[in-house]
Amino acid sequence: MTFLELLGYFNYWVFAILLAVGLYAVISKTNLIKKLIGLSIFQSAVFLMYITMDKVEGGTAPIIQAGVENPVFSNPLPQVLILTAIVVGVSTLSLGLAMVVRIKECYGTIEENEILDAD
Amino acid sequence: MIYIFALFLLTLLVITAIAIVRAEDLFVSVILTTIFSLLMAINFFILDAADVALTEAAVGAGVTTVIFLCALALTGDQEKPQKQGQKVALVIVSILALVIIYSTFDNPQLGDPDAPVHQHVAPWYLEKTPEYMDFPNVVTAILSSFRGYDTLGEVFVVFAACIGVLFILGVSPPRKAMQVSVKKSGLRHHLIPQVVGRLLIPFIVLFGLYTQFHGEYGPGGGFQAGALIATGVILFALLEGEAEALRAVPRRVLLGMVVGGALLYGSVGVVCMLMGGAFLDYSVLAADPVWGQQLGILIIEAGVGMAVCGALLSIFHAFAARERVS
Amino acid sequence: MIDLALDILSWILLTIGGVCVLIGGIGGLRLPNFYTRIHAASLTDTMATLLIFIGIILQAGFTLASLKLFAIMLFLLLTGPTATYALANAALLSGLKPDTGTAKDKTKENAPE
Amino acid sequence: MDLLTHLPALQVVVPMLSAPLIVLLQPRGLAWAGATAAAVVSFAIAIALTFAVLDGQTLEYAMGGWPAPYGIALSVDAFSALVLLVITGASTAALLAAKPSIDQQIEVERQPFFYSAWLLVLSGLVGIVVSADAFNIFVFMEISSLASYILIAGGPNRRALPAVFKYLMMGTIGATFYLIGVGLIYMMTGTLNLADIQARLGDVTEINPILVAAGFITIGLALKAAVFPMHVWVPNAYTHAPHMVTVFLAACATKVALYVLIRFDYMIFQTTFAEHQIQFAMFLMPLAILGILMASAVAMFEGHIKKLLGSSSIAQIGYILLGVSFVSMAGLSASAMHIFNHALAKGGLFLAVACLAYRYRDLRLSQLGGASARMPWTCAAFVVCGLSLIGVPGTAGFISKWMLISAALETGPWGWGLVAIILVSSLMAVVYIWRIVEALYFQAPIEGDTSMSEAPVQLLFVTGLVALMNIYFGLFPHIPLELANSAATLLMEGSL
Repeated sequence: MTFLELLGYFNYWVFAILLAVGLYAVISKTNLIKKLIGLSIFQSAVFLMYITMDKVEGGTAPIIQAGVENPVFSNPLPQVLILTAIVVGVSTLSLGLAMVVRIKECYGTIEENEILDAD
Repeated sequence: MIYIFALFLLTLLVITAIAIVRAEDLFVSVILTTIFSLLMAINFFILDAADVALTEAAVGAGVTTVIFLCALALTGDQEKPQKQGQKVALVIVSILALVIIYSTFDNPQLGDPDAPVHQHVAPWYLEKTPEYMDFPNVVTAILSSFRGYDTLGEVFVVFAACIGVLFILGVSPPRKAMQVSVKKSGLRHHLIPQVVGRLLIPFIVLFGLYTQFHGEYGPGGGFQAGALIATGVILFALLEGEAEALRAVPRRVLLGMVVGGALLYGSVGVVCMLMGGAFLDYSVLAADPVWGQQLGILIIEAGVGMAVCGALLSIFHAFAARERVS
Repeated sequence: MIDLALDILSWILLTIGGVCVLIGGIGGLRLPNFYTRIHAASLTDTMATLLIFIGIILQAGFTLASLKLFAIMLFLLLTGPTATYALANAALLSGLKPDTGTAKDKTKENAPE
Repeated sequence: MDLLTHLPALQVVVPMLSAPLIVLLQPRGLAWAGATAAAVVSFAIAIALTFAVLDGQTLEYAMGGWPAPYGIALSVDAFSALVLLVITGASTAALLAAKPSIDQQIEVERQPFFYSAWLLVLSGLVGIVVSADAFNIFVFMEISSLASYILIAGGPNRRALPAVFKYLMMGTIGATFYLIGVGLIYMMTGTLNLADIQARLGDVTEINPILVAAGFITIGLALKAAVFPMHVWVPNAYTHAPHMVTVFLAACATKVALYVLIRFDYMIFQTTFAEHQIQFAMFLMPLAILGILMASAVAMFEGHIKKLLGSSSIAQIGYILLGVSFVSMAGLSASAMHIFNHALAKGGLFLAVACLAYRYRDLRLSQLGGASARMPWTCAAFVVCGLSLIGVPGTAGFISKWMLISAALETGPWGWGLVAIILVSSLMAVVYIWRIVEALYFQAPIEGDTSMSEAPVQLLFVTGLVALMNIYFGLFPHIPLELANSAATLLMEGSL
């Protein structure tokens, strides 16, 4: 396998690493906001995976332009899916933050272990 | 050449992600998250996903950061150092990453035109969009018509988030009495940001409207437009004070936008049904099916824009209006 | 002939712009305290933006793209300095005093870094 | 097109579009009426769909009029009809009974948001069930999850908040895992439609990404379905949610994730992997058995009535998974049947708990003494549903337990061991249900007040009705049985 061929997988490796970094924050951090930040990295990694597969060598964004001979377009479908997924991510995040704010008000802390101790 | 650039950006992305997780000051984490989003947006752009890049920049780097900062103002921005559990987590996620990396060697390579994804469904969209919709942006065509049902779902996800935040933050904070309400005046006494803001906000909103109505021809559409306009109004709120922003666009109007946008989208579907088509089959809306598609897409994009803009602003105000309890 | 001249000019501008970004970056890393650092960063905001954009506009020629680039340049020239101002102002309000050169200030300044 | 062809779409659209309308309703009291009306309509649609598919037919619907692999398709078959009945039925029953309990737990100003979220959960869950598109399932999964976080966060106790935050974390990770799996499958096949994926997966030569996809999808959905080692969010979320929300979610929320898991495993992966049966037996069956035994054991020592029933739910998920892991006709129809019957039994039990909660602040077993004297009807309904949960002959629970046992016997030499496990866990169920009954009937009352004070008629009536249905479907089970059998046939054939 040549170096260039390996390079073709680099995006997927970054996806795997970002996924791991995000999940690590979710699992190991006790601070609830840090967990949410980790969750958003985790989701972003998936976005990267989807968008990576849409690319076609030498292609352009899938907007059809008149007068271009034999146009090559990248795949529009993963882009549509990720547009939806980004919205879902933001929605989850804002709901989670609202909960964290209420937890802070009710418990006076946003550290998970201190919350467990309080009950 | 562009791939070398992408290589650099992706490496930077990983470094930023690790820095985000390591930073103990949550404020630093949030700002780094913004940088992370921008890098991600540039990557999306390099990978030919202009619409997604626009959304990630407007939402990930714009609105999300503001909501995070509002929440941080309420919860405090220092993370407490922790003692145990990190090793186990590190082992688990390393295994996960290695499994994925191992499996990627069977994936199609980046940019391979023979990959299965480019053979089956997608070419049909590229071929049929000019015929059925007669406009150039295939992403918009799929988003609002071919897979319009997903987008309807997406609008209701946003709607759910909006009513959720209003519901959860709808109870008044305990021990409110000890707080003396400080009138939030924004950056009113700062002349320079205010003047520049006044200059820019109309253009931001204008650009939002352009994105809304030009979505069939270039990158953009209801979602990006909603997020951009919301960003403009949030900037106004930061400069002139939250009360001033609420006087311009009151809460009831915002909620009305969310509900109205969601209903507008749904009712287009129902009208299609009544006129003899399937749910969300816009072709029946006009005598000429192409016209029907264009009309339907215009209306539902407006619905998406309204709902998203209203929801993001409602969420922002719900956080911003809350007082900190210490 | 005129094309070649424009091309050379634009590359000169682009190169100087790039150097400005580099200097800004080095300054951000090397300078001793907050205020001097944002001073370095503002070089990237203004000088580099101006040079690079004019360089690209020369490359693009007299087209719609140039107009868009000009609009972006205007936008960046407006927002960059404003952001720097807001940053400095916020730092001042939150209690970070500028370094006036006396020894007493210096020890105070370096502590939180 | 006539109304019947539109039913699969209407099933989702009616509750979905009612949700924003309810936010607008003034005065606030109308929100309950509006939500209930929408739920009743969707229940009626589910019944109509059930009759349309009873003969083994599959209804298809092309959203937006676009043909299947290009547009999003909906499909309703016997299996989906069964799950639709459970979801809409549980939602209708819970909403009909809800008003007194909700008025007690949630302020009037916040109620429109609450009922609106309720309808979103409903439309999200039915949207998952009727969808035949892998990505569309994700979108509706997120609608239902986000809305159910809202419902649970409405709980009166502050402990609801950490519980729901944990649910949010695990739910989002589960959904994202599912999304990764779908992405990998899409990468290798180029399509998102389930039938199309099934048809094209056979041509895929590189099996590794598909294997990883199967892992991600199974783990992600197992997280959502609270399969044994991934169940930690369930007991707290159920305990601290408003009581009526517990009724609704305990009856159907986790089962919908299980439904998607079953569909993916049987219709997509089974046709791709040669050794799929063994993977099932090696992976899912131990989890199911461990789940049944551990969760039942936890329930035996639990002191809070809602936590106890929540643990029991995890054990019941184990039963459903056990039947699925046999990979046989009998096992699948037993599982499908148990989805239906457990919803009846657990729904009834949580309704009775809601009745108790109307009079008792503290729901720990030690505080419930003398309840049988104060609330005789409630306690009677509780006992009936409890018997159904144990699986006593004459109740609905018996049918599915019996089917599960006979399916276990068919599996060969290990069958007797499995039967023994089912019997032991049923005995454990006897123990934990008995602990509650003992508290209700034989424990000395804490306070002197033993005058009769039943729950409001509205709440009590629905509770009684569900208890009676436990007996009715124990004696005349043929409608769910027929659906379960044809569901099992469809799944074994691997047809979509």
